[in-house]
Parts: sequence; C-alpha cells; structure tokens
Amino acid sequence: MSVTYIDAIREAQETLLREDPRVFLYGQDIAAFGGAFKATKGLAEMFPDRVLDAPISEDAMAGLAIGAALQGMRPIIEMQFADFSSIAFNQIVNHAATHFYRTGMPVPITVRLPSGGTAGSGPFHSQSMEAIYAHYPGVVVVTPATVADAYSMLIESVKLEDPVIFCEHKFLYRWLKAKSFQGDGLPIGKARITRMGRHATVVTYSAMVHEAVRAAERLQKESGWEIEVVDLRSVKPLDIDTVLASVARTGRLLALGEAFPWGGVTAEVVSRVVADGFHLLEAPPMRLNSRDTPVPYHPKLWAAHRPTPESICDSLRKLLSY
Amino acid sequence: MSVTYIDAIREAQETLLREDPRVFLYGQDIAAFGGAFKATKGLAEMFPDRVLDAPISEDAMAGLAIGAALQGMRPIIEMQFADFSSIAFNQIVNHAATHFYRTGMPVPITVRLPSGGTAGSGPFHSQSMEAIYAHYPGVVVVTPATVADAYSMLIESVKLEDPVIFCEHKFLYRWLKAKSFQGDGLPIGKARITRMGRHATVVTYSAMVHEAVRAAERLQKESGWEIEVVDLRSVKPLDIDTVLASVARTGRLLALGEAFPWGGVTAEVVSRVVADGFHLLEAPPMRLNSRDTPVPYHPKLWAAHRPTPESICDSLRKLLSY
Amino acid sequence: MDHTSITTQRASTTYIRAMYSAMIQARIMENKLSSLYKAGKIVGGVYLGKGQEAVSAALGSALIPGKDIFAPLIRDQAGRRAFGEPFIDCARAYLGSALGPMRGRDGNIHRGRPREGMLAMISHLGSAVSVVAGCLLAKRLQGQMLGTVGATCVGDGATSTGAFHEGLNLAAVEKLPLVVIVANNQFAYSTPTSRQYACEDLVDRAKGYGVNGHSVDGTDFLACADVIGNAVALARAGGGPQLVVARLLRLSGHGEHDDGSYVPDSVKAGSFGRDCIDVAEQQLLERNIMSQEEIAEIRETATIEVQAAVAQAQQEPVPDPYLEDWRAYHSPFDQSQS
Amino acid sequence: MDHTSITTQRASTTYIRAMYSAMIQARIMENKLSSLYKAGKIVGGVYLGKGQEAVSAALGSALIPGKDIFAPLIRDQAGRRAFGEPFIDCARAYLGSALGPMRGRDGNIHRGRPREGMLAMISHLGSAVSVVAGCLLAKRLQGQMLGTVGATCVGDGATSTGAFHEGLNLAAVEKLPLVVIVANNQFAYSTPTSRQYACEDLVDRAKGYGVNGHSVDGTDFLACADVIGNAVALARAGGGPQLVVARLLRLSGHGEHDDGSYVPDSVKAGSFGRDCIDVAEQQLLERNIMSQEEIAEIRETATIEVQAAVAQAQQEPVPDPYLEDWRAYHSPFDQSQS
Ligand SMILES: Cc1ncc(C[n+]2csc(CCOP(=O)(O)OP(=O)(O)O)c2C)c(N)n1
Ligand SMILES: Cc1ncc(C[n+]2csc(CCOP(=O)(O)OP(=O)(O)O)c2C)c(N)n1
Ligand SMILES: [Mg+2]
Ligand SMILES: [Mg+2]
Repeated sequence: MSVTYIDAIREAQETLLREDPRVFLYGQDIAAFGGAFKATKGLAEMFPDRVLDAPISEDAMAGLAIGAALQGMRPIIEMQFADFSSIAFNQIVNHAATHFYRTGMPVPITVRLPSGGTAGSGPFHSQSMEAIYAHYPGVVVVTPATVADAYSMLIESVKLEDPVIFCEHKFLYRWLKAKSFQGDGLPIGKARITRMGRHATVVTYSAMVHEAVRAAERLQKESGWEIEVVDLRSVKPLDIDTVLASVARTGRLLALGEAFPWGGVTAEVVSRVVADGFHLLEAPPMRLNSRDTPVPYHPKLWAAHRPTPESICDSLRKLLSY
Repeated sequence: MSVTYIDAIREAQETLLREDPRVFLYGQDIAAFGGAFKATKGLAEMFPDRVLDAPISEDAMAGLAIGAALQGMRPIIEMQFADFSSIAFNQIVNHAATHFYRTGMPVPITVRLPSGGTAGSGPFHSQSMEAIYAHYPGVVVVTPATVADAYSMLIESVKLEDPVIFCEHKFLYRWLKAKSFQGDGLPIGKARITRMGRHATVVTYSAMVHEAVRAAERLQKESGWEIEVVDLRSVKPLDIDTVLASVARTGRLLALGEAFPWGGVTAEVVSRVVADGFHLLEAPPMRLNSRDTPVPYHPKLWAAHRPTPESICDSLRKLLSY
Repeated sequence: MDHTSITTQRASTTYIRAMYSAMIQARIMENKLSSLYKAGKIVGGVYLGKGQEAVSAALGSALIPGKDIFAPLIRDQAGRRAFGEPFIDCARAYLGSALGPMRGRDGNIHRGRPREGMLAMISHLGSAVSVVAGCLLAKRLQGQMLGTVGATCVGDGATSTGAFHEGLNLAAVEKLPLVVIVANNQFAYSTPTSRQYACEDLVDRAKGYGVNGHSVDGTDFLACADVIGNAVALARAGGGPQLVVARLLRLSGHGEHDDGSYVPDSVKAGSFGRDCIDVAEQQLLERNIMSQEEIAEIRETATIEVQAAVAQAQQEPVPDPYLEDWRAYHSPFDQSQS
Repeated sequence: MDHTSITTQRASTTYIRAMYSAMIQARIMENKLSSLYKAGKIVGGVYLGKGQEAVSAALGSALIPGKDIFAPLIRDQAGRRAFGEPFIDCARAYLGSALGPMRGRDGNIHRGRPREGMLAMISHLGSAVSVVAGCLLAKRLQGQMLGTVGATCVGDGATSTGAFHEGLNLAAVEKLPLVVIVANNQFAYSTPTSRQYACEDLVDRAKGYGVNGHSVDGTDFLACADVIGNAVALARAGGGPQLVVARLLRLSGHGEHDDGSYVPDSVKAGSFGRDCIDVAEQQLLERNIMSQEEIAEIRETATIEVQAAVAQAQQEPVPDPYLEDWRAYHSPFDQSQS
C-alpha cells in the first residue's frame, strides 16, 4: 500500500480536526465537494460544523481566519490555487503578519496554497508565491517536498502560534508516493540533506527537490559526480546552518527554485551563503530559476520555463567545471 | 531658487498632461485637493477632465488604468501610500504584468507608490514594496533618488510601453532639493555612480543613496576610506554591468536597502554580483536592510529599524577590515 | 417585470437570428471540445457554457464589434461568437497552436483579441469589471464615447469578489455605459448560492450601486434577447451601468473534469434545467422567425466550420521553446538584466 | 423610519447616560490631542472623531465588554471609551510610551486590546469587517455565540473597498451577529460622496446583502441611541448582520494636519453641521435625563482624567531600540535565521 502527497495533506487535516477542537477548515468547495484537489475529501461528513464552504472572497476568507484565530481557534484556509491568494495578500501581510509585533498577540492561521506548475495550467494556476510572503516579517513559509513532510509540517504549522503559508506543490499531489506518512521528525526551520554528495550542493525546496535528485543521479551515472541535495523544507525561517555545512563539504553551490528569477528564495540563499561562507566556496555560487515570463500554458513551453533535470545538469556541469 | 523631489513629481505630471493628451491621472484626493502629498496640486484646475478623484478602491483603480491603457491612454495612478497598493496587487501582477506576454499587447500604466519610512508613520504608511513587484515578470520598478531622476524617470515611465511601478520616497519629498529638474539624462535601466571611490562599493537606491553618501563622507573624514556609491535608479531592470564595473574597481560590495531583509533588492544584487563577478571580490559581499519586523511607529524605533549612516558605517568597517 | 410579452416588438429579427446562430455555433464547438478533452487531446481545463448560450449570445449580439468592448468570462463561447470571434481562435487556444492570438502562451478561455475590443480574461474572478470600466473611461476621454458600450459577464460566485464590487461601484460613480451580466447558474463550481450570498435576488444589489437592475430567465431565449438587448440599449443611450441578473443552470460540470454530481436532481428537473437551445428553437419556429430548414442549415454549417477549425489547429505547429523569445517586456531591455 | 419618537421607551437611561459620558470624554481627550499635536508633541497623524461621537458612543455603549467584539476605526474615540478603553491607552499610543498595549510599535488610532475583544485596526480600510466576522464564527464554533455581538465602524469611503463587500457578504451568508455602522460623514479625506458612490443612500445596500438596514441622523443623540441600540439588540437576538448608515458631518479635518477647507460652507451650515454633543446636552436636559450639574461634573471629571493620563504618558519611558527585541515571531525561531 502506498500513500500520496495529497493523502498526507488530507490525513493531516483529519488528524488535526480529530485531535484539536480549535481546528476548522474554510475554503471554496472544500465541504461536501472535498476541494478542487480533494484535499478535504470526506472531512465535512466527519466534522460537519468545522469544514465550511467559503464564498469567492479570498480577502474575507483570510480576514475571517485572522478573527477566528484571535478568538482562540486554529483555522486552516484553503486557497483554491496559490495564485488566488493575491486577493488575500493584504490581509495576510498587513493584518496577520504584523499583529504579533504590534500587539503581542499572535495570529495562528495556516493558509494552504496549492502551488507550482503543472502541464497546461497556464499563468494563473501555476504560481509559486513563497518569496512574496517570505519577504514580510512575521510570516512562516513552508514548502514540503515529501509525503512525510506534507503530513508532519501541516500538523506542525497549525500548532505554531505564527501565521503559516503552507505551499503545497500540485505537481506532487498524486505523483509523489510513500509507504507511510511517517518521517524523520525534523521541525519547521530545519533543512534536510536529501542526498549526500561531495562535489557540489544543490539547495532547493518543494517539487524541485525531486528534479535535483534526478539531475544528481544522472550526473553520477554519466560522470561520477556526487551531488548533494539540500531540501530547505521551510524558506522562512531558512536553515542556513545546514546549507553552510553542506557547502563546507562541497565548495560549490547551486540554488534552485521554480519561482520567478528576480529575488526570491535562490537570491536569499546565495546571499546568505556568501555572507557567512564566502571562504568555503571554490566556485561562484549559481542560481537556477524559472524564466522571467508568466508561466506559459503550453506544456512544451511550460517544460522549458521551469528548471528541468537537463537544465539543472547543465548548470551543475558549469558549476563543476569552474 | 530651489525645487524639491515632490515638485519634480508634480512638474513631471504637468509636463506629461500638457504634452500628451493620452495621459490622465487617477487617484484618491488628487483632483481639487491636490493629493495627500500635493503631488498633483493645481493640476485638476489646469486639466479638469484628466485629473480624477477615485473612490477607495485600489483594485478597481488599477483595473481602470489597465483598461484605459488598452484603449490607448497613458494613465498614472496615485496610490495614497505604497502600503495600500496591496489591494491593487492582483490587478498589477496578474493583469497588467502578464498581458504583454500573453497577448502581445502591452499595458502602459504607471503606478505611483509613495514609499518608504518617515518618523511616526508606523507599519502601514512606511512600506517599501519594490521587491514584491520586481519579483513578477513584466513589471518595471523604478526607485528615483534625486530630484532630476524623479522628474525624468516619471516622464520616461509614462512613455514606456510596459507597466511601471514608480516608487517615490516620501522622506525625500520636501527634504531633497536641487537647483533644477535637469539631470544627466540616464535612461531607466542604467545605474549611476553617485560618488566615486576605490575601497568599497555600496549599491543602493532611493532614499538610502543619501544615507550611503553620508556614511561614505563620514568614513572618508574619519579614516580616509573612499567609498563608491552606486544608485541603481531602477531595480528591475537592474543594471548589473555598472555594479560589476564598480566592484571590479573596489573589490568590495555592500548592498543596501530600506526594505525588509528577506529576499529583495539586496539579495538580487549580491546574487548577480557573485554569479558574474565572484573573482572580483576581495571580501564576502554584505547586505544591510531594515530589521525583520513591521516598520515601528515610534521615531526612536523607526530610526533603528532602517539603516542609518551609523549602521552603514559599521557594515562598511566590517567589509573593509576583511 | 415580464419582458417576454414585448419581445418581438423590441428585439429585431436580425438580432434574434444572430443570437441563435451564435448559440448553436457555440454548442457545437463545445461539444467538440468536450470530445477532444475526453480523447485526451486537450491539456488543461475545458470549461463549457452549456445552458448559458442564450444569455451570452444575447449580450454578444447586442454589441458592436470594432466599437464596443466585450470581456467574456468562462462560459461565453456564444457571446464570443456573436462578437465575431472566429472558431479558429478557440480551437487554437485549446489545442495550443503556436499561431493565433495566444501562441500557446495562454490557453482555453483565457484567449482574447484585446486590440479588437475583446479582452483576454485573467482567471481571477471579478477582475474584468474595472478593466472594462477603464476602457470606457478612455473612450470618454478620447471623445469616442458616444453610443459605445462595454460589457462583461460574471457568475453568481464572482459577485462575492471585492473586484466585482469595486469595479461596479466605480463604473456607477463615473456613469459609464457598462453592462454587467450576472449569469446566476446556481453554483460556483460545487458551491450553491446559499453559501455564496444571503440576499433574495442578486438584482437587489443594483439599487445599492445606483444602477439599473434587470432580471431575466436565462433559459428563455426571447426574454434574454429582450432584456439584455434592452439593457445594452439603455447603456448605449447614456443610462449608465446596467446590471442584468439571469437565472439559469449550468448544464455541464464546472469543467469537463467534473461530473457536477453535486447538482441535485430536483434542480436539474426544475424550470432552469431546460436547455435554452431547445427553447430557442421552439420559440423561433412558433413565431416563424426561422424554419426547420434554416435551423438545420445553421447547424450543418457550424458543424463543418468547427471541424475545419479543429482540423486546422491540430495541424498547426505547437510552440517551440527554442524559438520562444521569453520576453515579458515590450521595451527592449537587455533581458539578462531583468 | 422615524425612530426618535420611540426613543425614550427603548433606550434605557443607563445606556443613554453611558453614551453621553463617553462622548464628552472622547471630545475632551481629542481636544487635548489636538493641542498636543499643534504643540508638536505628537509625531505622526492625529485623527479626530469630532461630530461622530453620538454614533460611535451609541455603538460602544450597546456592546458588552468582555463578551462582545468591537473593531473601532479612525473616529471611534467615543466608542472605545464606552467599550471600556482607559484614557491611558490613547495617551500612550499617541505619545509613544513604551508601556501599554502598543509599546510604541504602533500608534494613534491603531491601538487596541485584542485579548479583551477590542481589535487593533490596520490602516487598510474595510479590513476589519471580515475579521470581526471571524471572531464571531469562532464564538459560534466554541459554543459561546449566544447573545454575543461583533461590531465595527467604517466611513462612507470605506464602503468602496472590496474588503467591506467581501466581509459583509460573508457575514450575511453565515448569519453572524455583526453590526456594521457606516458613519457617512460626507467626505473621505477630501473626496465628497458624489465621487464615492452613486446610489441614493448607502442603506440601499443592505437588501443586496440580505441584511437589515437602518438609517439614522448621526447628529441626533437620542436617535442614535435608539437606532444603533436597536440594531445591536437585533443582532444579539439572532437577527443576523445589521447595517446602520448614519448621516453626519466630520467636524474636523481628515487629520489635524488638514484644515478641511474643501468642505463647502453650505454643508457646514446644513443640518448635519450641528454638533452632536450640543444636541445631546439639549436632549438630556429637555427630557430631564441629566441635569446641568451632572453634565458639568462629567465634563470636569473627564478633564481631570484626561490631564492625568496625558501627564502620566508623557513621563513614561519611550521605547529603547537597544532593549527592543525586534521579533516579529512568537515562535522561538533563531531570529538570525529569518
Ligand atoms: C478570485 C478567484 N478565486 C477562485 C477562483 C477559482 N474558481 C474558478 S471558477 C470558480 C467558480 C466560479 O463560479 P461562478 O462565478 O458562479 O461562475 P460559473 O463557474 O458558475 O460560471 C472558482 C471558485 C478564481 N478563478 N478566482
Ligand atoms: C485601502 C485604503 N486606501 C486608502 C487609505 C487612505 N485613507 C485613510 S483614511 C481615508 C479616507 C477615509 O474616508 P471614510 O471611509 O469616509 O472615513 P472618514 O475618514 O470619513 O471617517 C483614506 C483614503 C486607507 N487607509 N486604506
Ligand atoms: Mg455560477
Ligand atoms: Mg467619510
């Protein structure tokens, strides 16, 4: 028997609803319908009062979550697609994110963002918005790449006192399988060495972890290079210690992400590494992101817009040949 | 006689209205009242049909601008404070920014964002949102630091076919004076060496250019260090060539900005410099941003939240002593 | 208001015929899209306007291509046709041809010809309302407003968006000739209207914006012609924004991936469950506006044209990532600088 | 609806007296803030509720501290007082004391005591509506809804925000006991209502949301007590959201930096130009609810308390950046990691 990434998200929500009466779910089409991606399938039947359909009002959905959190609840909001959280942007970054600093009272909300590209989804159903939220003080931004992380980090997110943006990757939903939800118990804020290596470090997160591992395997087969892959798991807070320790071993860094190229996670990773680990580097640290255009609809364009094992291998070959 | 930064913005708009019938202004309280900062003072009298008060509807203000631009107009939208553009975020990044790539038809709108901190303005009237917009493909983000740039870049922004986020710094409005609006004619996309130096490069933009120059003068007096200051002028596109040329001369880089520390302009600058100019660096490139909290209200906290000549000097001393 | 009584007087035969043609063309195109989707030939979502053709076509047929602005939404295949969109645009968008207005960069319902006044929607619901208002404000500033109309459709769900509210309010303040049609098809994806709004009728919102409100049975072909045609005429004549609420039922899933099994049988069996195309044909025949033969001919021509468009699009090149310029800017910035 | 006629029956004397006290306390506090501002003792904006005290206090006095939720906005000094906010909170916020709920991190009208049900507003207008709805939904889920009310105020300008629309609509769908007061003071900063909305009366929006609508002359003290008290009572009794539109005039500039010279004299001279505090005193005396002496005593006590609060706040330490923890997270993340 195997479980998928989306199963993990559903299961985590069931566990949370069962174990914590403060938890409730709010989002478009999440009740009887079970959500656009079936992340809440069957939950409304089990917890009819605590799984509620929302109107198409992302701003108010986030606002409602904030208010409920202030009254002691632990809301989980599902955005139908990460891209639509642009409507909730103000409530998240100005209301939720500032509240603890301003008043001393935290706002424990979890906002689930079905993120990232899939073939044919186009500019408005493919976005990766982690950098947008991570820019703001007070927001935790998590980006699970494994089934076990999807499960444990969602549970942990809801237990945190701070607002959490939970970026779950749509590409992984049904594609990524595991034996169980059981993981290594790493907390939010700690990165993981997904694959050990000696010659270069790829620092990445979410779906790109798997592309990086593929690229690493290919390079190993082709030329014996041993590439280490670090999965950040959360991009804010960002576990620079684990990254630095890896770079100390390999001397070479490729920061990899699926989001748009200006700024973002890869820029933050590179900047932190050179600030604290300049002397560790044997080559200029590199970045690989998506192209600097909206995410295109056509599968052929889409496949060339995001990093692929091929383009990751290309970057790594450049990095290794320096 | 001297003119201020806000005069430049007002004057540029008058020039544009006079010379180009496609230009119109739309924003809250900008008509008879002349705007919260008087950036449109008297313009409604001169151009009564083309300077219009908007309801408190930032999303619709941006949408209206997009539609008008599609019909051949050149709208300038004033957000009362940059912080309120969070409500227009979706229209800007999803509607305006994607349109040219999707359809081949550009959306020439200019969105004026009164940006940055001033004493006592607090978390919601102080934000610097350049990194948020620059993350998205298709948006031009400009950050003038001088009176002449405020004038010429606003005129140039309106002439560009692409959507422009015009980040004007409120702290400079009345404080920054010049003899005239006449500048050196640098186009958007080109950085400027504001101050020459040999020992380290500070790359910055907007109000922080002036703090950097102050710090540089102080260090020169104190210890003879000659600090070069590069004013990016636009953060997207970002003129990495000028930055690299400067770093080639000095071997040392401090990227300085007033925005929140995670990601942002400073991370982008450092990442680009190490990617293409790693061999030029004699010390780890450094960053200095605001603190990672909302912008505090109290002037004492505010002054310690943003970089100051003191903290810039501290950073530079560390950089120089490496 | 019972409009059907006065229908034949107000709505011209030309208008009604154009409307019917667009409806049947849309239906045939969408049936084809549905088969293509089921055969795995379309990547991404397929969203149909089944059951909404009368409303959409009534709007599209009342607009003047080249002069008016039309921002179609998800279920406006018929309105697009009526406003002059060639079948090939639709086929190309869905099949990802490198040719045509979207060049594979965007797909399906997100297509448009903004240079010709037909906007290319973004997914974020409600966003088009203020954009159409902006188009109209521009026309006013350019002195080209006279007799121009801008129109868009939204669903019952989209009325809950802040964008809808801000856009309609702004249009009302500016007294722009904007027609907003709410196709209240009783569901937003799976969400019934009871979870979407609490008023008795969405048309009750019109007064609160200071705009005219109109109600229509969206399955009644001639009533749509009348009420929507009238609303467009009122806007055109300077009556300011018009809000039309059409009641009907989505006769498909939300998209072709969805079987819509959450729609109760009682609703399907109810009066809004009828197919507006059946109603149209009945009304056209009853009133001798069209003959069986004409209807058959329109259907046949449409079938042939749809087949041709799909066949053409299927033979066309798909976008080549190596030829793609990957430019999000019109300005000639050095792209490596972005 | 003419409510004033039944006022004295419905609004209890205790309520009316509490209301008046809060109004006069607010006015005295704000006069002090204005002088402090003019003397350069306050950094940042000062926003007054002059002319809006009756509306604000009617709401605050109808709410039950410790049980109800109140999200005050810019001009709710009086409502805050009525809901139990001590003068010192206001003085500390404006004078930037390091003590008190905001510790100098946020100032002026952005203060609050969210743990005690008085929210700390963000500047973005309309944002509080859905947040109060969320508080109420939480109470329902916690089984503590019975007899609880949540309330917020917005201005005429804030009704144009998408947040207002989404929040009120959502509250209506959930049938939450939310009271939203629109203080229609005829201006949003300098913008007259003719540039803000096009409906005849904002109360016309109530029907479109499926909520009760109430109108009141916001300068009429007893009418405010009656209508707003009644709206709160209806919400408390399970009547769902209530929208109250109070017409009045802002009797100050937008902030103390603004002389409001754009307000036409004719408007100032109009019926809404009267001062609700004058009206209140006249009504209280006329109806023998309070005596001159009592009024004088309330004023005197308030003056003393305001002086004391301001004096105290002025002596308190201001925040020290070196002692500041600069933490935006409650969680104990290593801050260098952020
Ligand atoms: C702002 C926003 N939120 C969510 C979505 C996802 N979404 C796409 S269509 C849809 C339902 C739309 O319902 P309605 O407006 O009634 O139109 P219908 O599909 O019934 O024609 C939803 C929720 C979206 N497109 N935009
Ligand atoms: C979303 C948003 N846009 C702009 C502003 C700037 N602003 C602050 S108060 C104000 C006017 C508010 O008018 P109204 O709602 O009528 O309240 P009033 O000041 O009259 O009490 C404006 C535009 C804001 N706070 N929030
Ligand atoms: Mg619908
Ligand atoms: Mg007002």
